[in-house]
Amino acid sequence: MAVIEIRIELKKGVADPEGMNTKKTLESLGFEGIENVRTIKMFEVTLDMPADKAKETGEEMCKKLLANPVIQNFSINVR
Amino acid sequence: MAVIEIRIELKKGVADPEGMNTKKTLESLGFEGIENVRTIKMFEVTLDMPADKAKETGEEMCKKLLANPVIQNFSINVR
Amino acid sequence: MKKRDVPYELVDIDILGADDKALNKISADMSLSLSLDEMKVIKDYFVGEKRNPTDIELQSLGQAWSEHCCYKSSKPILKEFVFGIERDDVLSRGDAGVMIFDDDYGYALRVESHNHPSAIEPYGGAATGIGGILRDVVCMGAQPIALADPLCFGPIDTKEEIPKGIKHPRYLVNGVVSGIRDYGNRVGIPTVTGGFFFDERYTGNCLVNVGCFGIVKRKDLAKNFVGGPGEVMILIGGRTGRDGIHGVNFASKDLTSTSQDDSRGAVQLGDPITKEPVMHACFEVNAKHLITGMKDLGGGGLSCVVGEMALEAGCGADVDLEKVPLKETGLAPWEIWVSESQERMMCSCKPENVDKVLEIFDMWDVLATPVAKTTDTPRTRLFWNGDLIFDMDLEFLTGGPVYHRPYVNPKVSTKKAEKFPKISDGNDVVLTLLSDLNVASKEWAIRQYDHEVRAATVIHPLVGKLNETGPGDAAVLMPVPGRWKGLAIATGCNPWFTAEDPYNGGMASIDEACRNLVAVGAAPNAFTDCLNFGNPEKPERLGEFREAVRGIGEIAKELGIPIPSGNVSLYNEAPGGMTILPTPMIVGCGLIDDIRKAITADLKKEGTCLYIVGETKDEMGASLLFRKFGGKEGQVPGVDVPALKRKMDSLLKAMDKGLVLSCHDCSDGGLAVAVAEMCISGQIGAEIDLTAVGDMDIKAKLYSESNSRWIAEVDGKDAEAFEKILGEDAICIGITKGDSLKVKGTKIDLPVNEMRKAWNEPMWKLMGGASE
Amino acid sequence: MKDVKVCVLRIEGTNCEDEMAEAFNMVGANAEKVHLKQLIGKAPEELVRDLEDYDILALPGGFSAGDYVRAGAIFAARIKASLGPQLKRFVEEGKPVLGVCNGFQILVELGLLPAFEMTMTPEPDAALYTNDSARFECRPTLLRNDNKGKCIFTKDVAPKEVLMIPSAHGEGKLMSMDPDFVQKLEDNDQIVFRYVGPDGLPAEYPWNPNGSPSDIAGICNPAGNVMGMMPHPERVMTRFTHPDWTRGYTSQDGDGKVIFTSVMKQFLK
Ligand SMILES: Nc1ncnc2c1ncn2[C@@H]1O[C@H](COP(=O)(O)OP(=O)(O)O)[C@@H](O)[C@H]1O
Ligand SMILES: [Mg+2]
Repeated sequence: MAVIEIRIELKKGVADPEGMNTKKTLESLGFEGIENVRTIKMFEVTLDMPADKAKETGEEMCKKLLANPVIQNFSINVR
Repeated sequence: MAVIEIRIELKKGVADPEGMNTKKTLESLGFEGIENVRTIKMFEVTLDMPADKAKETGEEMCKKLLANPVIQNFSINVR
Repeated sequence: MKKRDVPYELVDIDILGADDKALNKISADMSLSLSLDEMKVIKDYFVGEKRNPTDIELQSLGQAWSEHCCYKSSKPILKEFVFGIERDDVLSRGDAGVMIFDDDYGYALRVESHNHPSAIEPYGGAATGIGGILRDVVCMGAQPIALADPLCFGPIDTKEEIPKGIKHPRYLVNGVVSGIRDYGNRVGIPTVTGGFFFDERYTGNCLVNVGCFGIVKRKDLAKNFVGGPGEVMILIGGRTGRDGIHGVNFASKDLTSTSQDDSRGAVQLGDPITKEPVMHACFEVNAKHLITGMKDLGGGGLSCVVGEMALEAGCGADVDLEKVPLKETGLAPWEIWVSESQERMMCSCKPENVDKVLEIFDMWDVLATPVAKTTDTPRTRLFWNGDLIFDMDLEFLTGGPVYHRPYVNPKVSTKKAEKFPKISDGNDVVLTLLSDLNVASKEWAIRQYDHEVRAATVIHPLVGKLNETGPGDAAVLMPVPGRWKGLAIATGCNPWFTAEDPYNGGMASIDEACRNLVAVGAAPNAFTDCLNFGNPEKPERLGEFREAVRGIGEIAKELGIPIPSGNVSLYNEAPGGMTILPTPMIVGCGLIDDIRKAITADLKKEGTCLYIVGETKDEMGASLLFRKFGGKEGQVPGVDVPALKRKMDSLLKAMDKGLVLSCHDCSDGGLAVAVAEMCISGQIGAEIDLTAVGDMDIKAKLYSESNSRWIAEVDGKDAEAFEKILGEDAICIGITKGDSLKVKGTKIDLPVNEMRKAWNEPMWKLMGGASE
Repeated sequence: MKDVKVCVLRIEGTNCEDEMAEAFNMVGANAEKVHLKQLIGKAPEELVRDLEDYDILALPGGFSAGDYVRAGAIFAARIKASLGPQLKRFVEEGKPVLGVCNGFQILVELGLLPAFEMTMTPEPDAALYTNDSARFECRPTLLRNDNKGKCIFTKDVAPKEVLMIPSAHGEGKLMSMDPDFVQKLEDNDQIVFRYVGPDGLPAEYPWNPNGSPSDIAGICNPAGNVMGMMPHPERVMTRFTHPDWTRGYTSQDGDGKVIFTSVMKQFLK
């Protein structure tokens, strides 16, 4: 059994409207000194297989479904 | 300058429709051995302050806006 | 308490040997929310049965006897005033009401509250509210065609410290709107009308009322009960889990500062993408007449639905509880029985149709499992792998107690004690009223909702020039493709009137719903209501409730308009005991024969005549002007029902003849705000002269909120014909002209753009985002 | 005219299929709502369908599979895994494929749009990304026909004609990391609709509701038979679902109808 964390984030240079919106709202609540907010999406996937195989599977999952290579990068972390 | 990662996940026992739907699709794409898929939301916040203060600020942000203690847990990681 | 020696969790509760103290302790320990008297009645029942109950039996009673499920405090009052307004075109009073739409179709209507879950978890609470009300319409066999969402919150611009355990109104508004958006948009049902009411008294207990409307072929109208004994009951949709346990008990008591932590189990997220195929599959089995009955799982979960479906047909049911598909293992039988997990429905069918029914659900990838059989004795029996663990008389179980609780009639606001506030006679008053959050544009929320999906929205929530719109009165839908017949939907409620004078407030809520419907050219046809009030165990609160319901019942009866469905939500009190404004939320449905004759509120051109229809009286009590500028007391507007009827008929007649260019009802802020809003949506000014309106102070003429009034725009060439139909009910008050609103005898001279800005920006500014 | 069969494809969460089918039926086609399972043999025998038997494929709007993961991604992945070759053949035969809103997102995720190099790219070449406002936007939009004649869905629309077709989406910003993206579309005559302001000038928010670069609202493939657009033509088949029809109108037809009559034209021969 392996648990992998798939982390999907926007490529550098792609604006993040949700992050910007969150930043604005935080500022309106009185938070100061916020330089930037970026949103990241993660999937925690529990797989019935050894760790190395799980990492490979995670990569396949990103290519087939979880990430759009035009705007997103992914990385996988085996726990 | 500090960069914090705020990680927000559903509490145990709270159903995760997005995770369930993603699991189903991955299976229909031929992936096998998936025990579970959970979705996690992360915010990467860059703050103009020292690291310890940043962690505190992140906690405040979660309490005031980003997380709902009824259904979500949060954790903060200073990079 | 004794754990039974079986390989699953089952406990026998010693009630036979329990004294009062022990009975109270049982109720508290098991979170039953049953009173001592109720526990005593239950004890007597089991004395008769000569045995102790199991935990699952007691839990089931706790659900069935909650205020939410059995209306124990409200039922006598509802019976006295609102039930039984009969009319031949009421097709059903089931989970949703169903009325005749045309020769072939009926339309369904229902509104419900999801207040307490939303106060704790606004996103999930509101979303599951939408999910629940959709199911009420689906189980009539009706395709949902529209959603409505009247909402009440504390002021989002409050600068005050929010008490502990309460969430900031801005956070709640954002969460609730997001929840409705994400659920409604994802299931593809347009949210076409609603409302926002802001007042301090909602800060600790927001109100989330949700309505749903559907269309059904009359020959496919479904029943919400089984066909008879020997049938199979099939559980459909989502799996059952620990989520949503004790939701109904939670809804049947006041919120406390620890509700947040205590009530976690009652809060869920909702799953529209499970729901969407469930709807398709349910329509298919229903249209093929493969099922005998259908009902949704809402409050009380399985424990309520099984008994209610069986008993209504004089049957009972034997349930194999272990067959219920679960989200996780290890649930105790009682948890399965009372869980309120979302997205579930129950249907019943003849044994020979089971396979066909299951095949259809399988095609839609929807889980469907036969779990029970109906019997010819009105008892529910539950089995766990063959062991009998529950055996109760259904009349006793679902009957529940009824209370005639004590009430006192509230003191009402009077003209005699009135204190008129000091105000200027210039622009600032109009601008202040336009930018009050209760009047200001709700575009921030409206545009997040898909209000056009299904391609049947004829009159939209915002009207006027593209992306320069103003407020509409009622939404109009064209539910049957290829037919011009329309269904109009509008909300009505004035909680401030109701607080100062509950009877007149109840009447005014119906009056407003009627005004909104007539303003678009639709004849009011039916109402549904959601009655949100405080703790009925307090005589003042129950008095408010009773008077408001009396007002609603009397006006509906006199208008001859039925209320085929509704919902009551009591115990709306915040931590610390602050009670909400009494809020009888009315949603009205109207019919229009040809939607091409529908009318909107935006002024259409310059040089036309403006009329006020209906009498303006010196009724300033609880008006927006008084609330805003510190007025006190005053007469709360009443309704002259025969006059309302007459005005509706003649206005609709004039509209049908094509004599009305635009029309808008007068509500918050009175005549002044109504005309200003028409200017804003039409981008046209007006010159107003109120001399003919009677002999009151001009300020009362401008800002009184007398009921049963509309502003109508009429082309000069049609003025004579219009006046002939309306008679003395219409008074000409000016013309459309230029790009400012001017009122003779005052200093009001306001550019339309300035009014637009005042009206348009407040909510955008507070909630974030760019306005039009 | 021969019976023109339209496959309106759906899965769970697709929710504009009723009006999409109705729109095609209104212009004389014979539209059928078909679940993906019916095309891949995972249905009772009498419900099994073959994509090849249809003349037009329409991908309606909605939130297929909840738009979880990414708008359109799940539906696209499932189509690709189970129906890829048939779909490619369908497109190569020149049969019309229309994607509206979620349907457009699916076409992009499938690689059927913009499809510069081949019929169906193995990976997406573009993305429909979160609106600049970060909100779902339901509002009227004005679209100018900027196609020069390649797209078969705008044959009946005059060049530069402006249509009112409403938008309702949260993820409609057409993005690519290729700096020449818009130019390439332009060169191939793949741009179909641009958002414009009420005066015909370049659209600023809210007239461009999502911040799409160059105000692009809809594009077609190089062959012109596959079109995707964010706004919903099927919602304005009659004038009376336009948001401002009470302010006057000349025709009872809505502005969306012409897109459907255009595509039907080629079956009139
Ligand atoms: N205020 C009311 N006015 C009219 N009908 C009502 C009212 N409150 C409840 N009803 C009707 O009583 C019935 C039971 O209501 P409820 O218990 O809320 O339904 P459900 O079991 O679907 O939750 C429904 O048919 C509902 O429409
Ligand atoms: Mg119900």
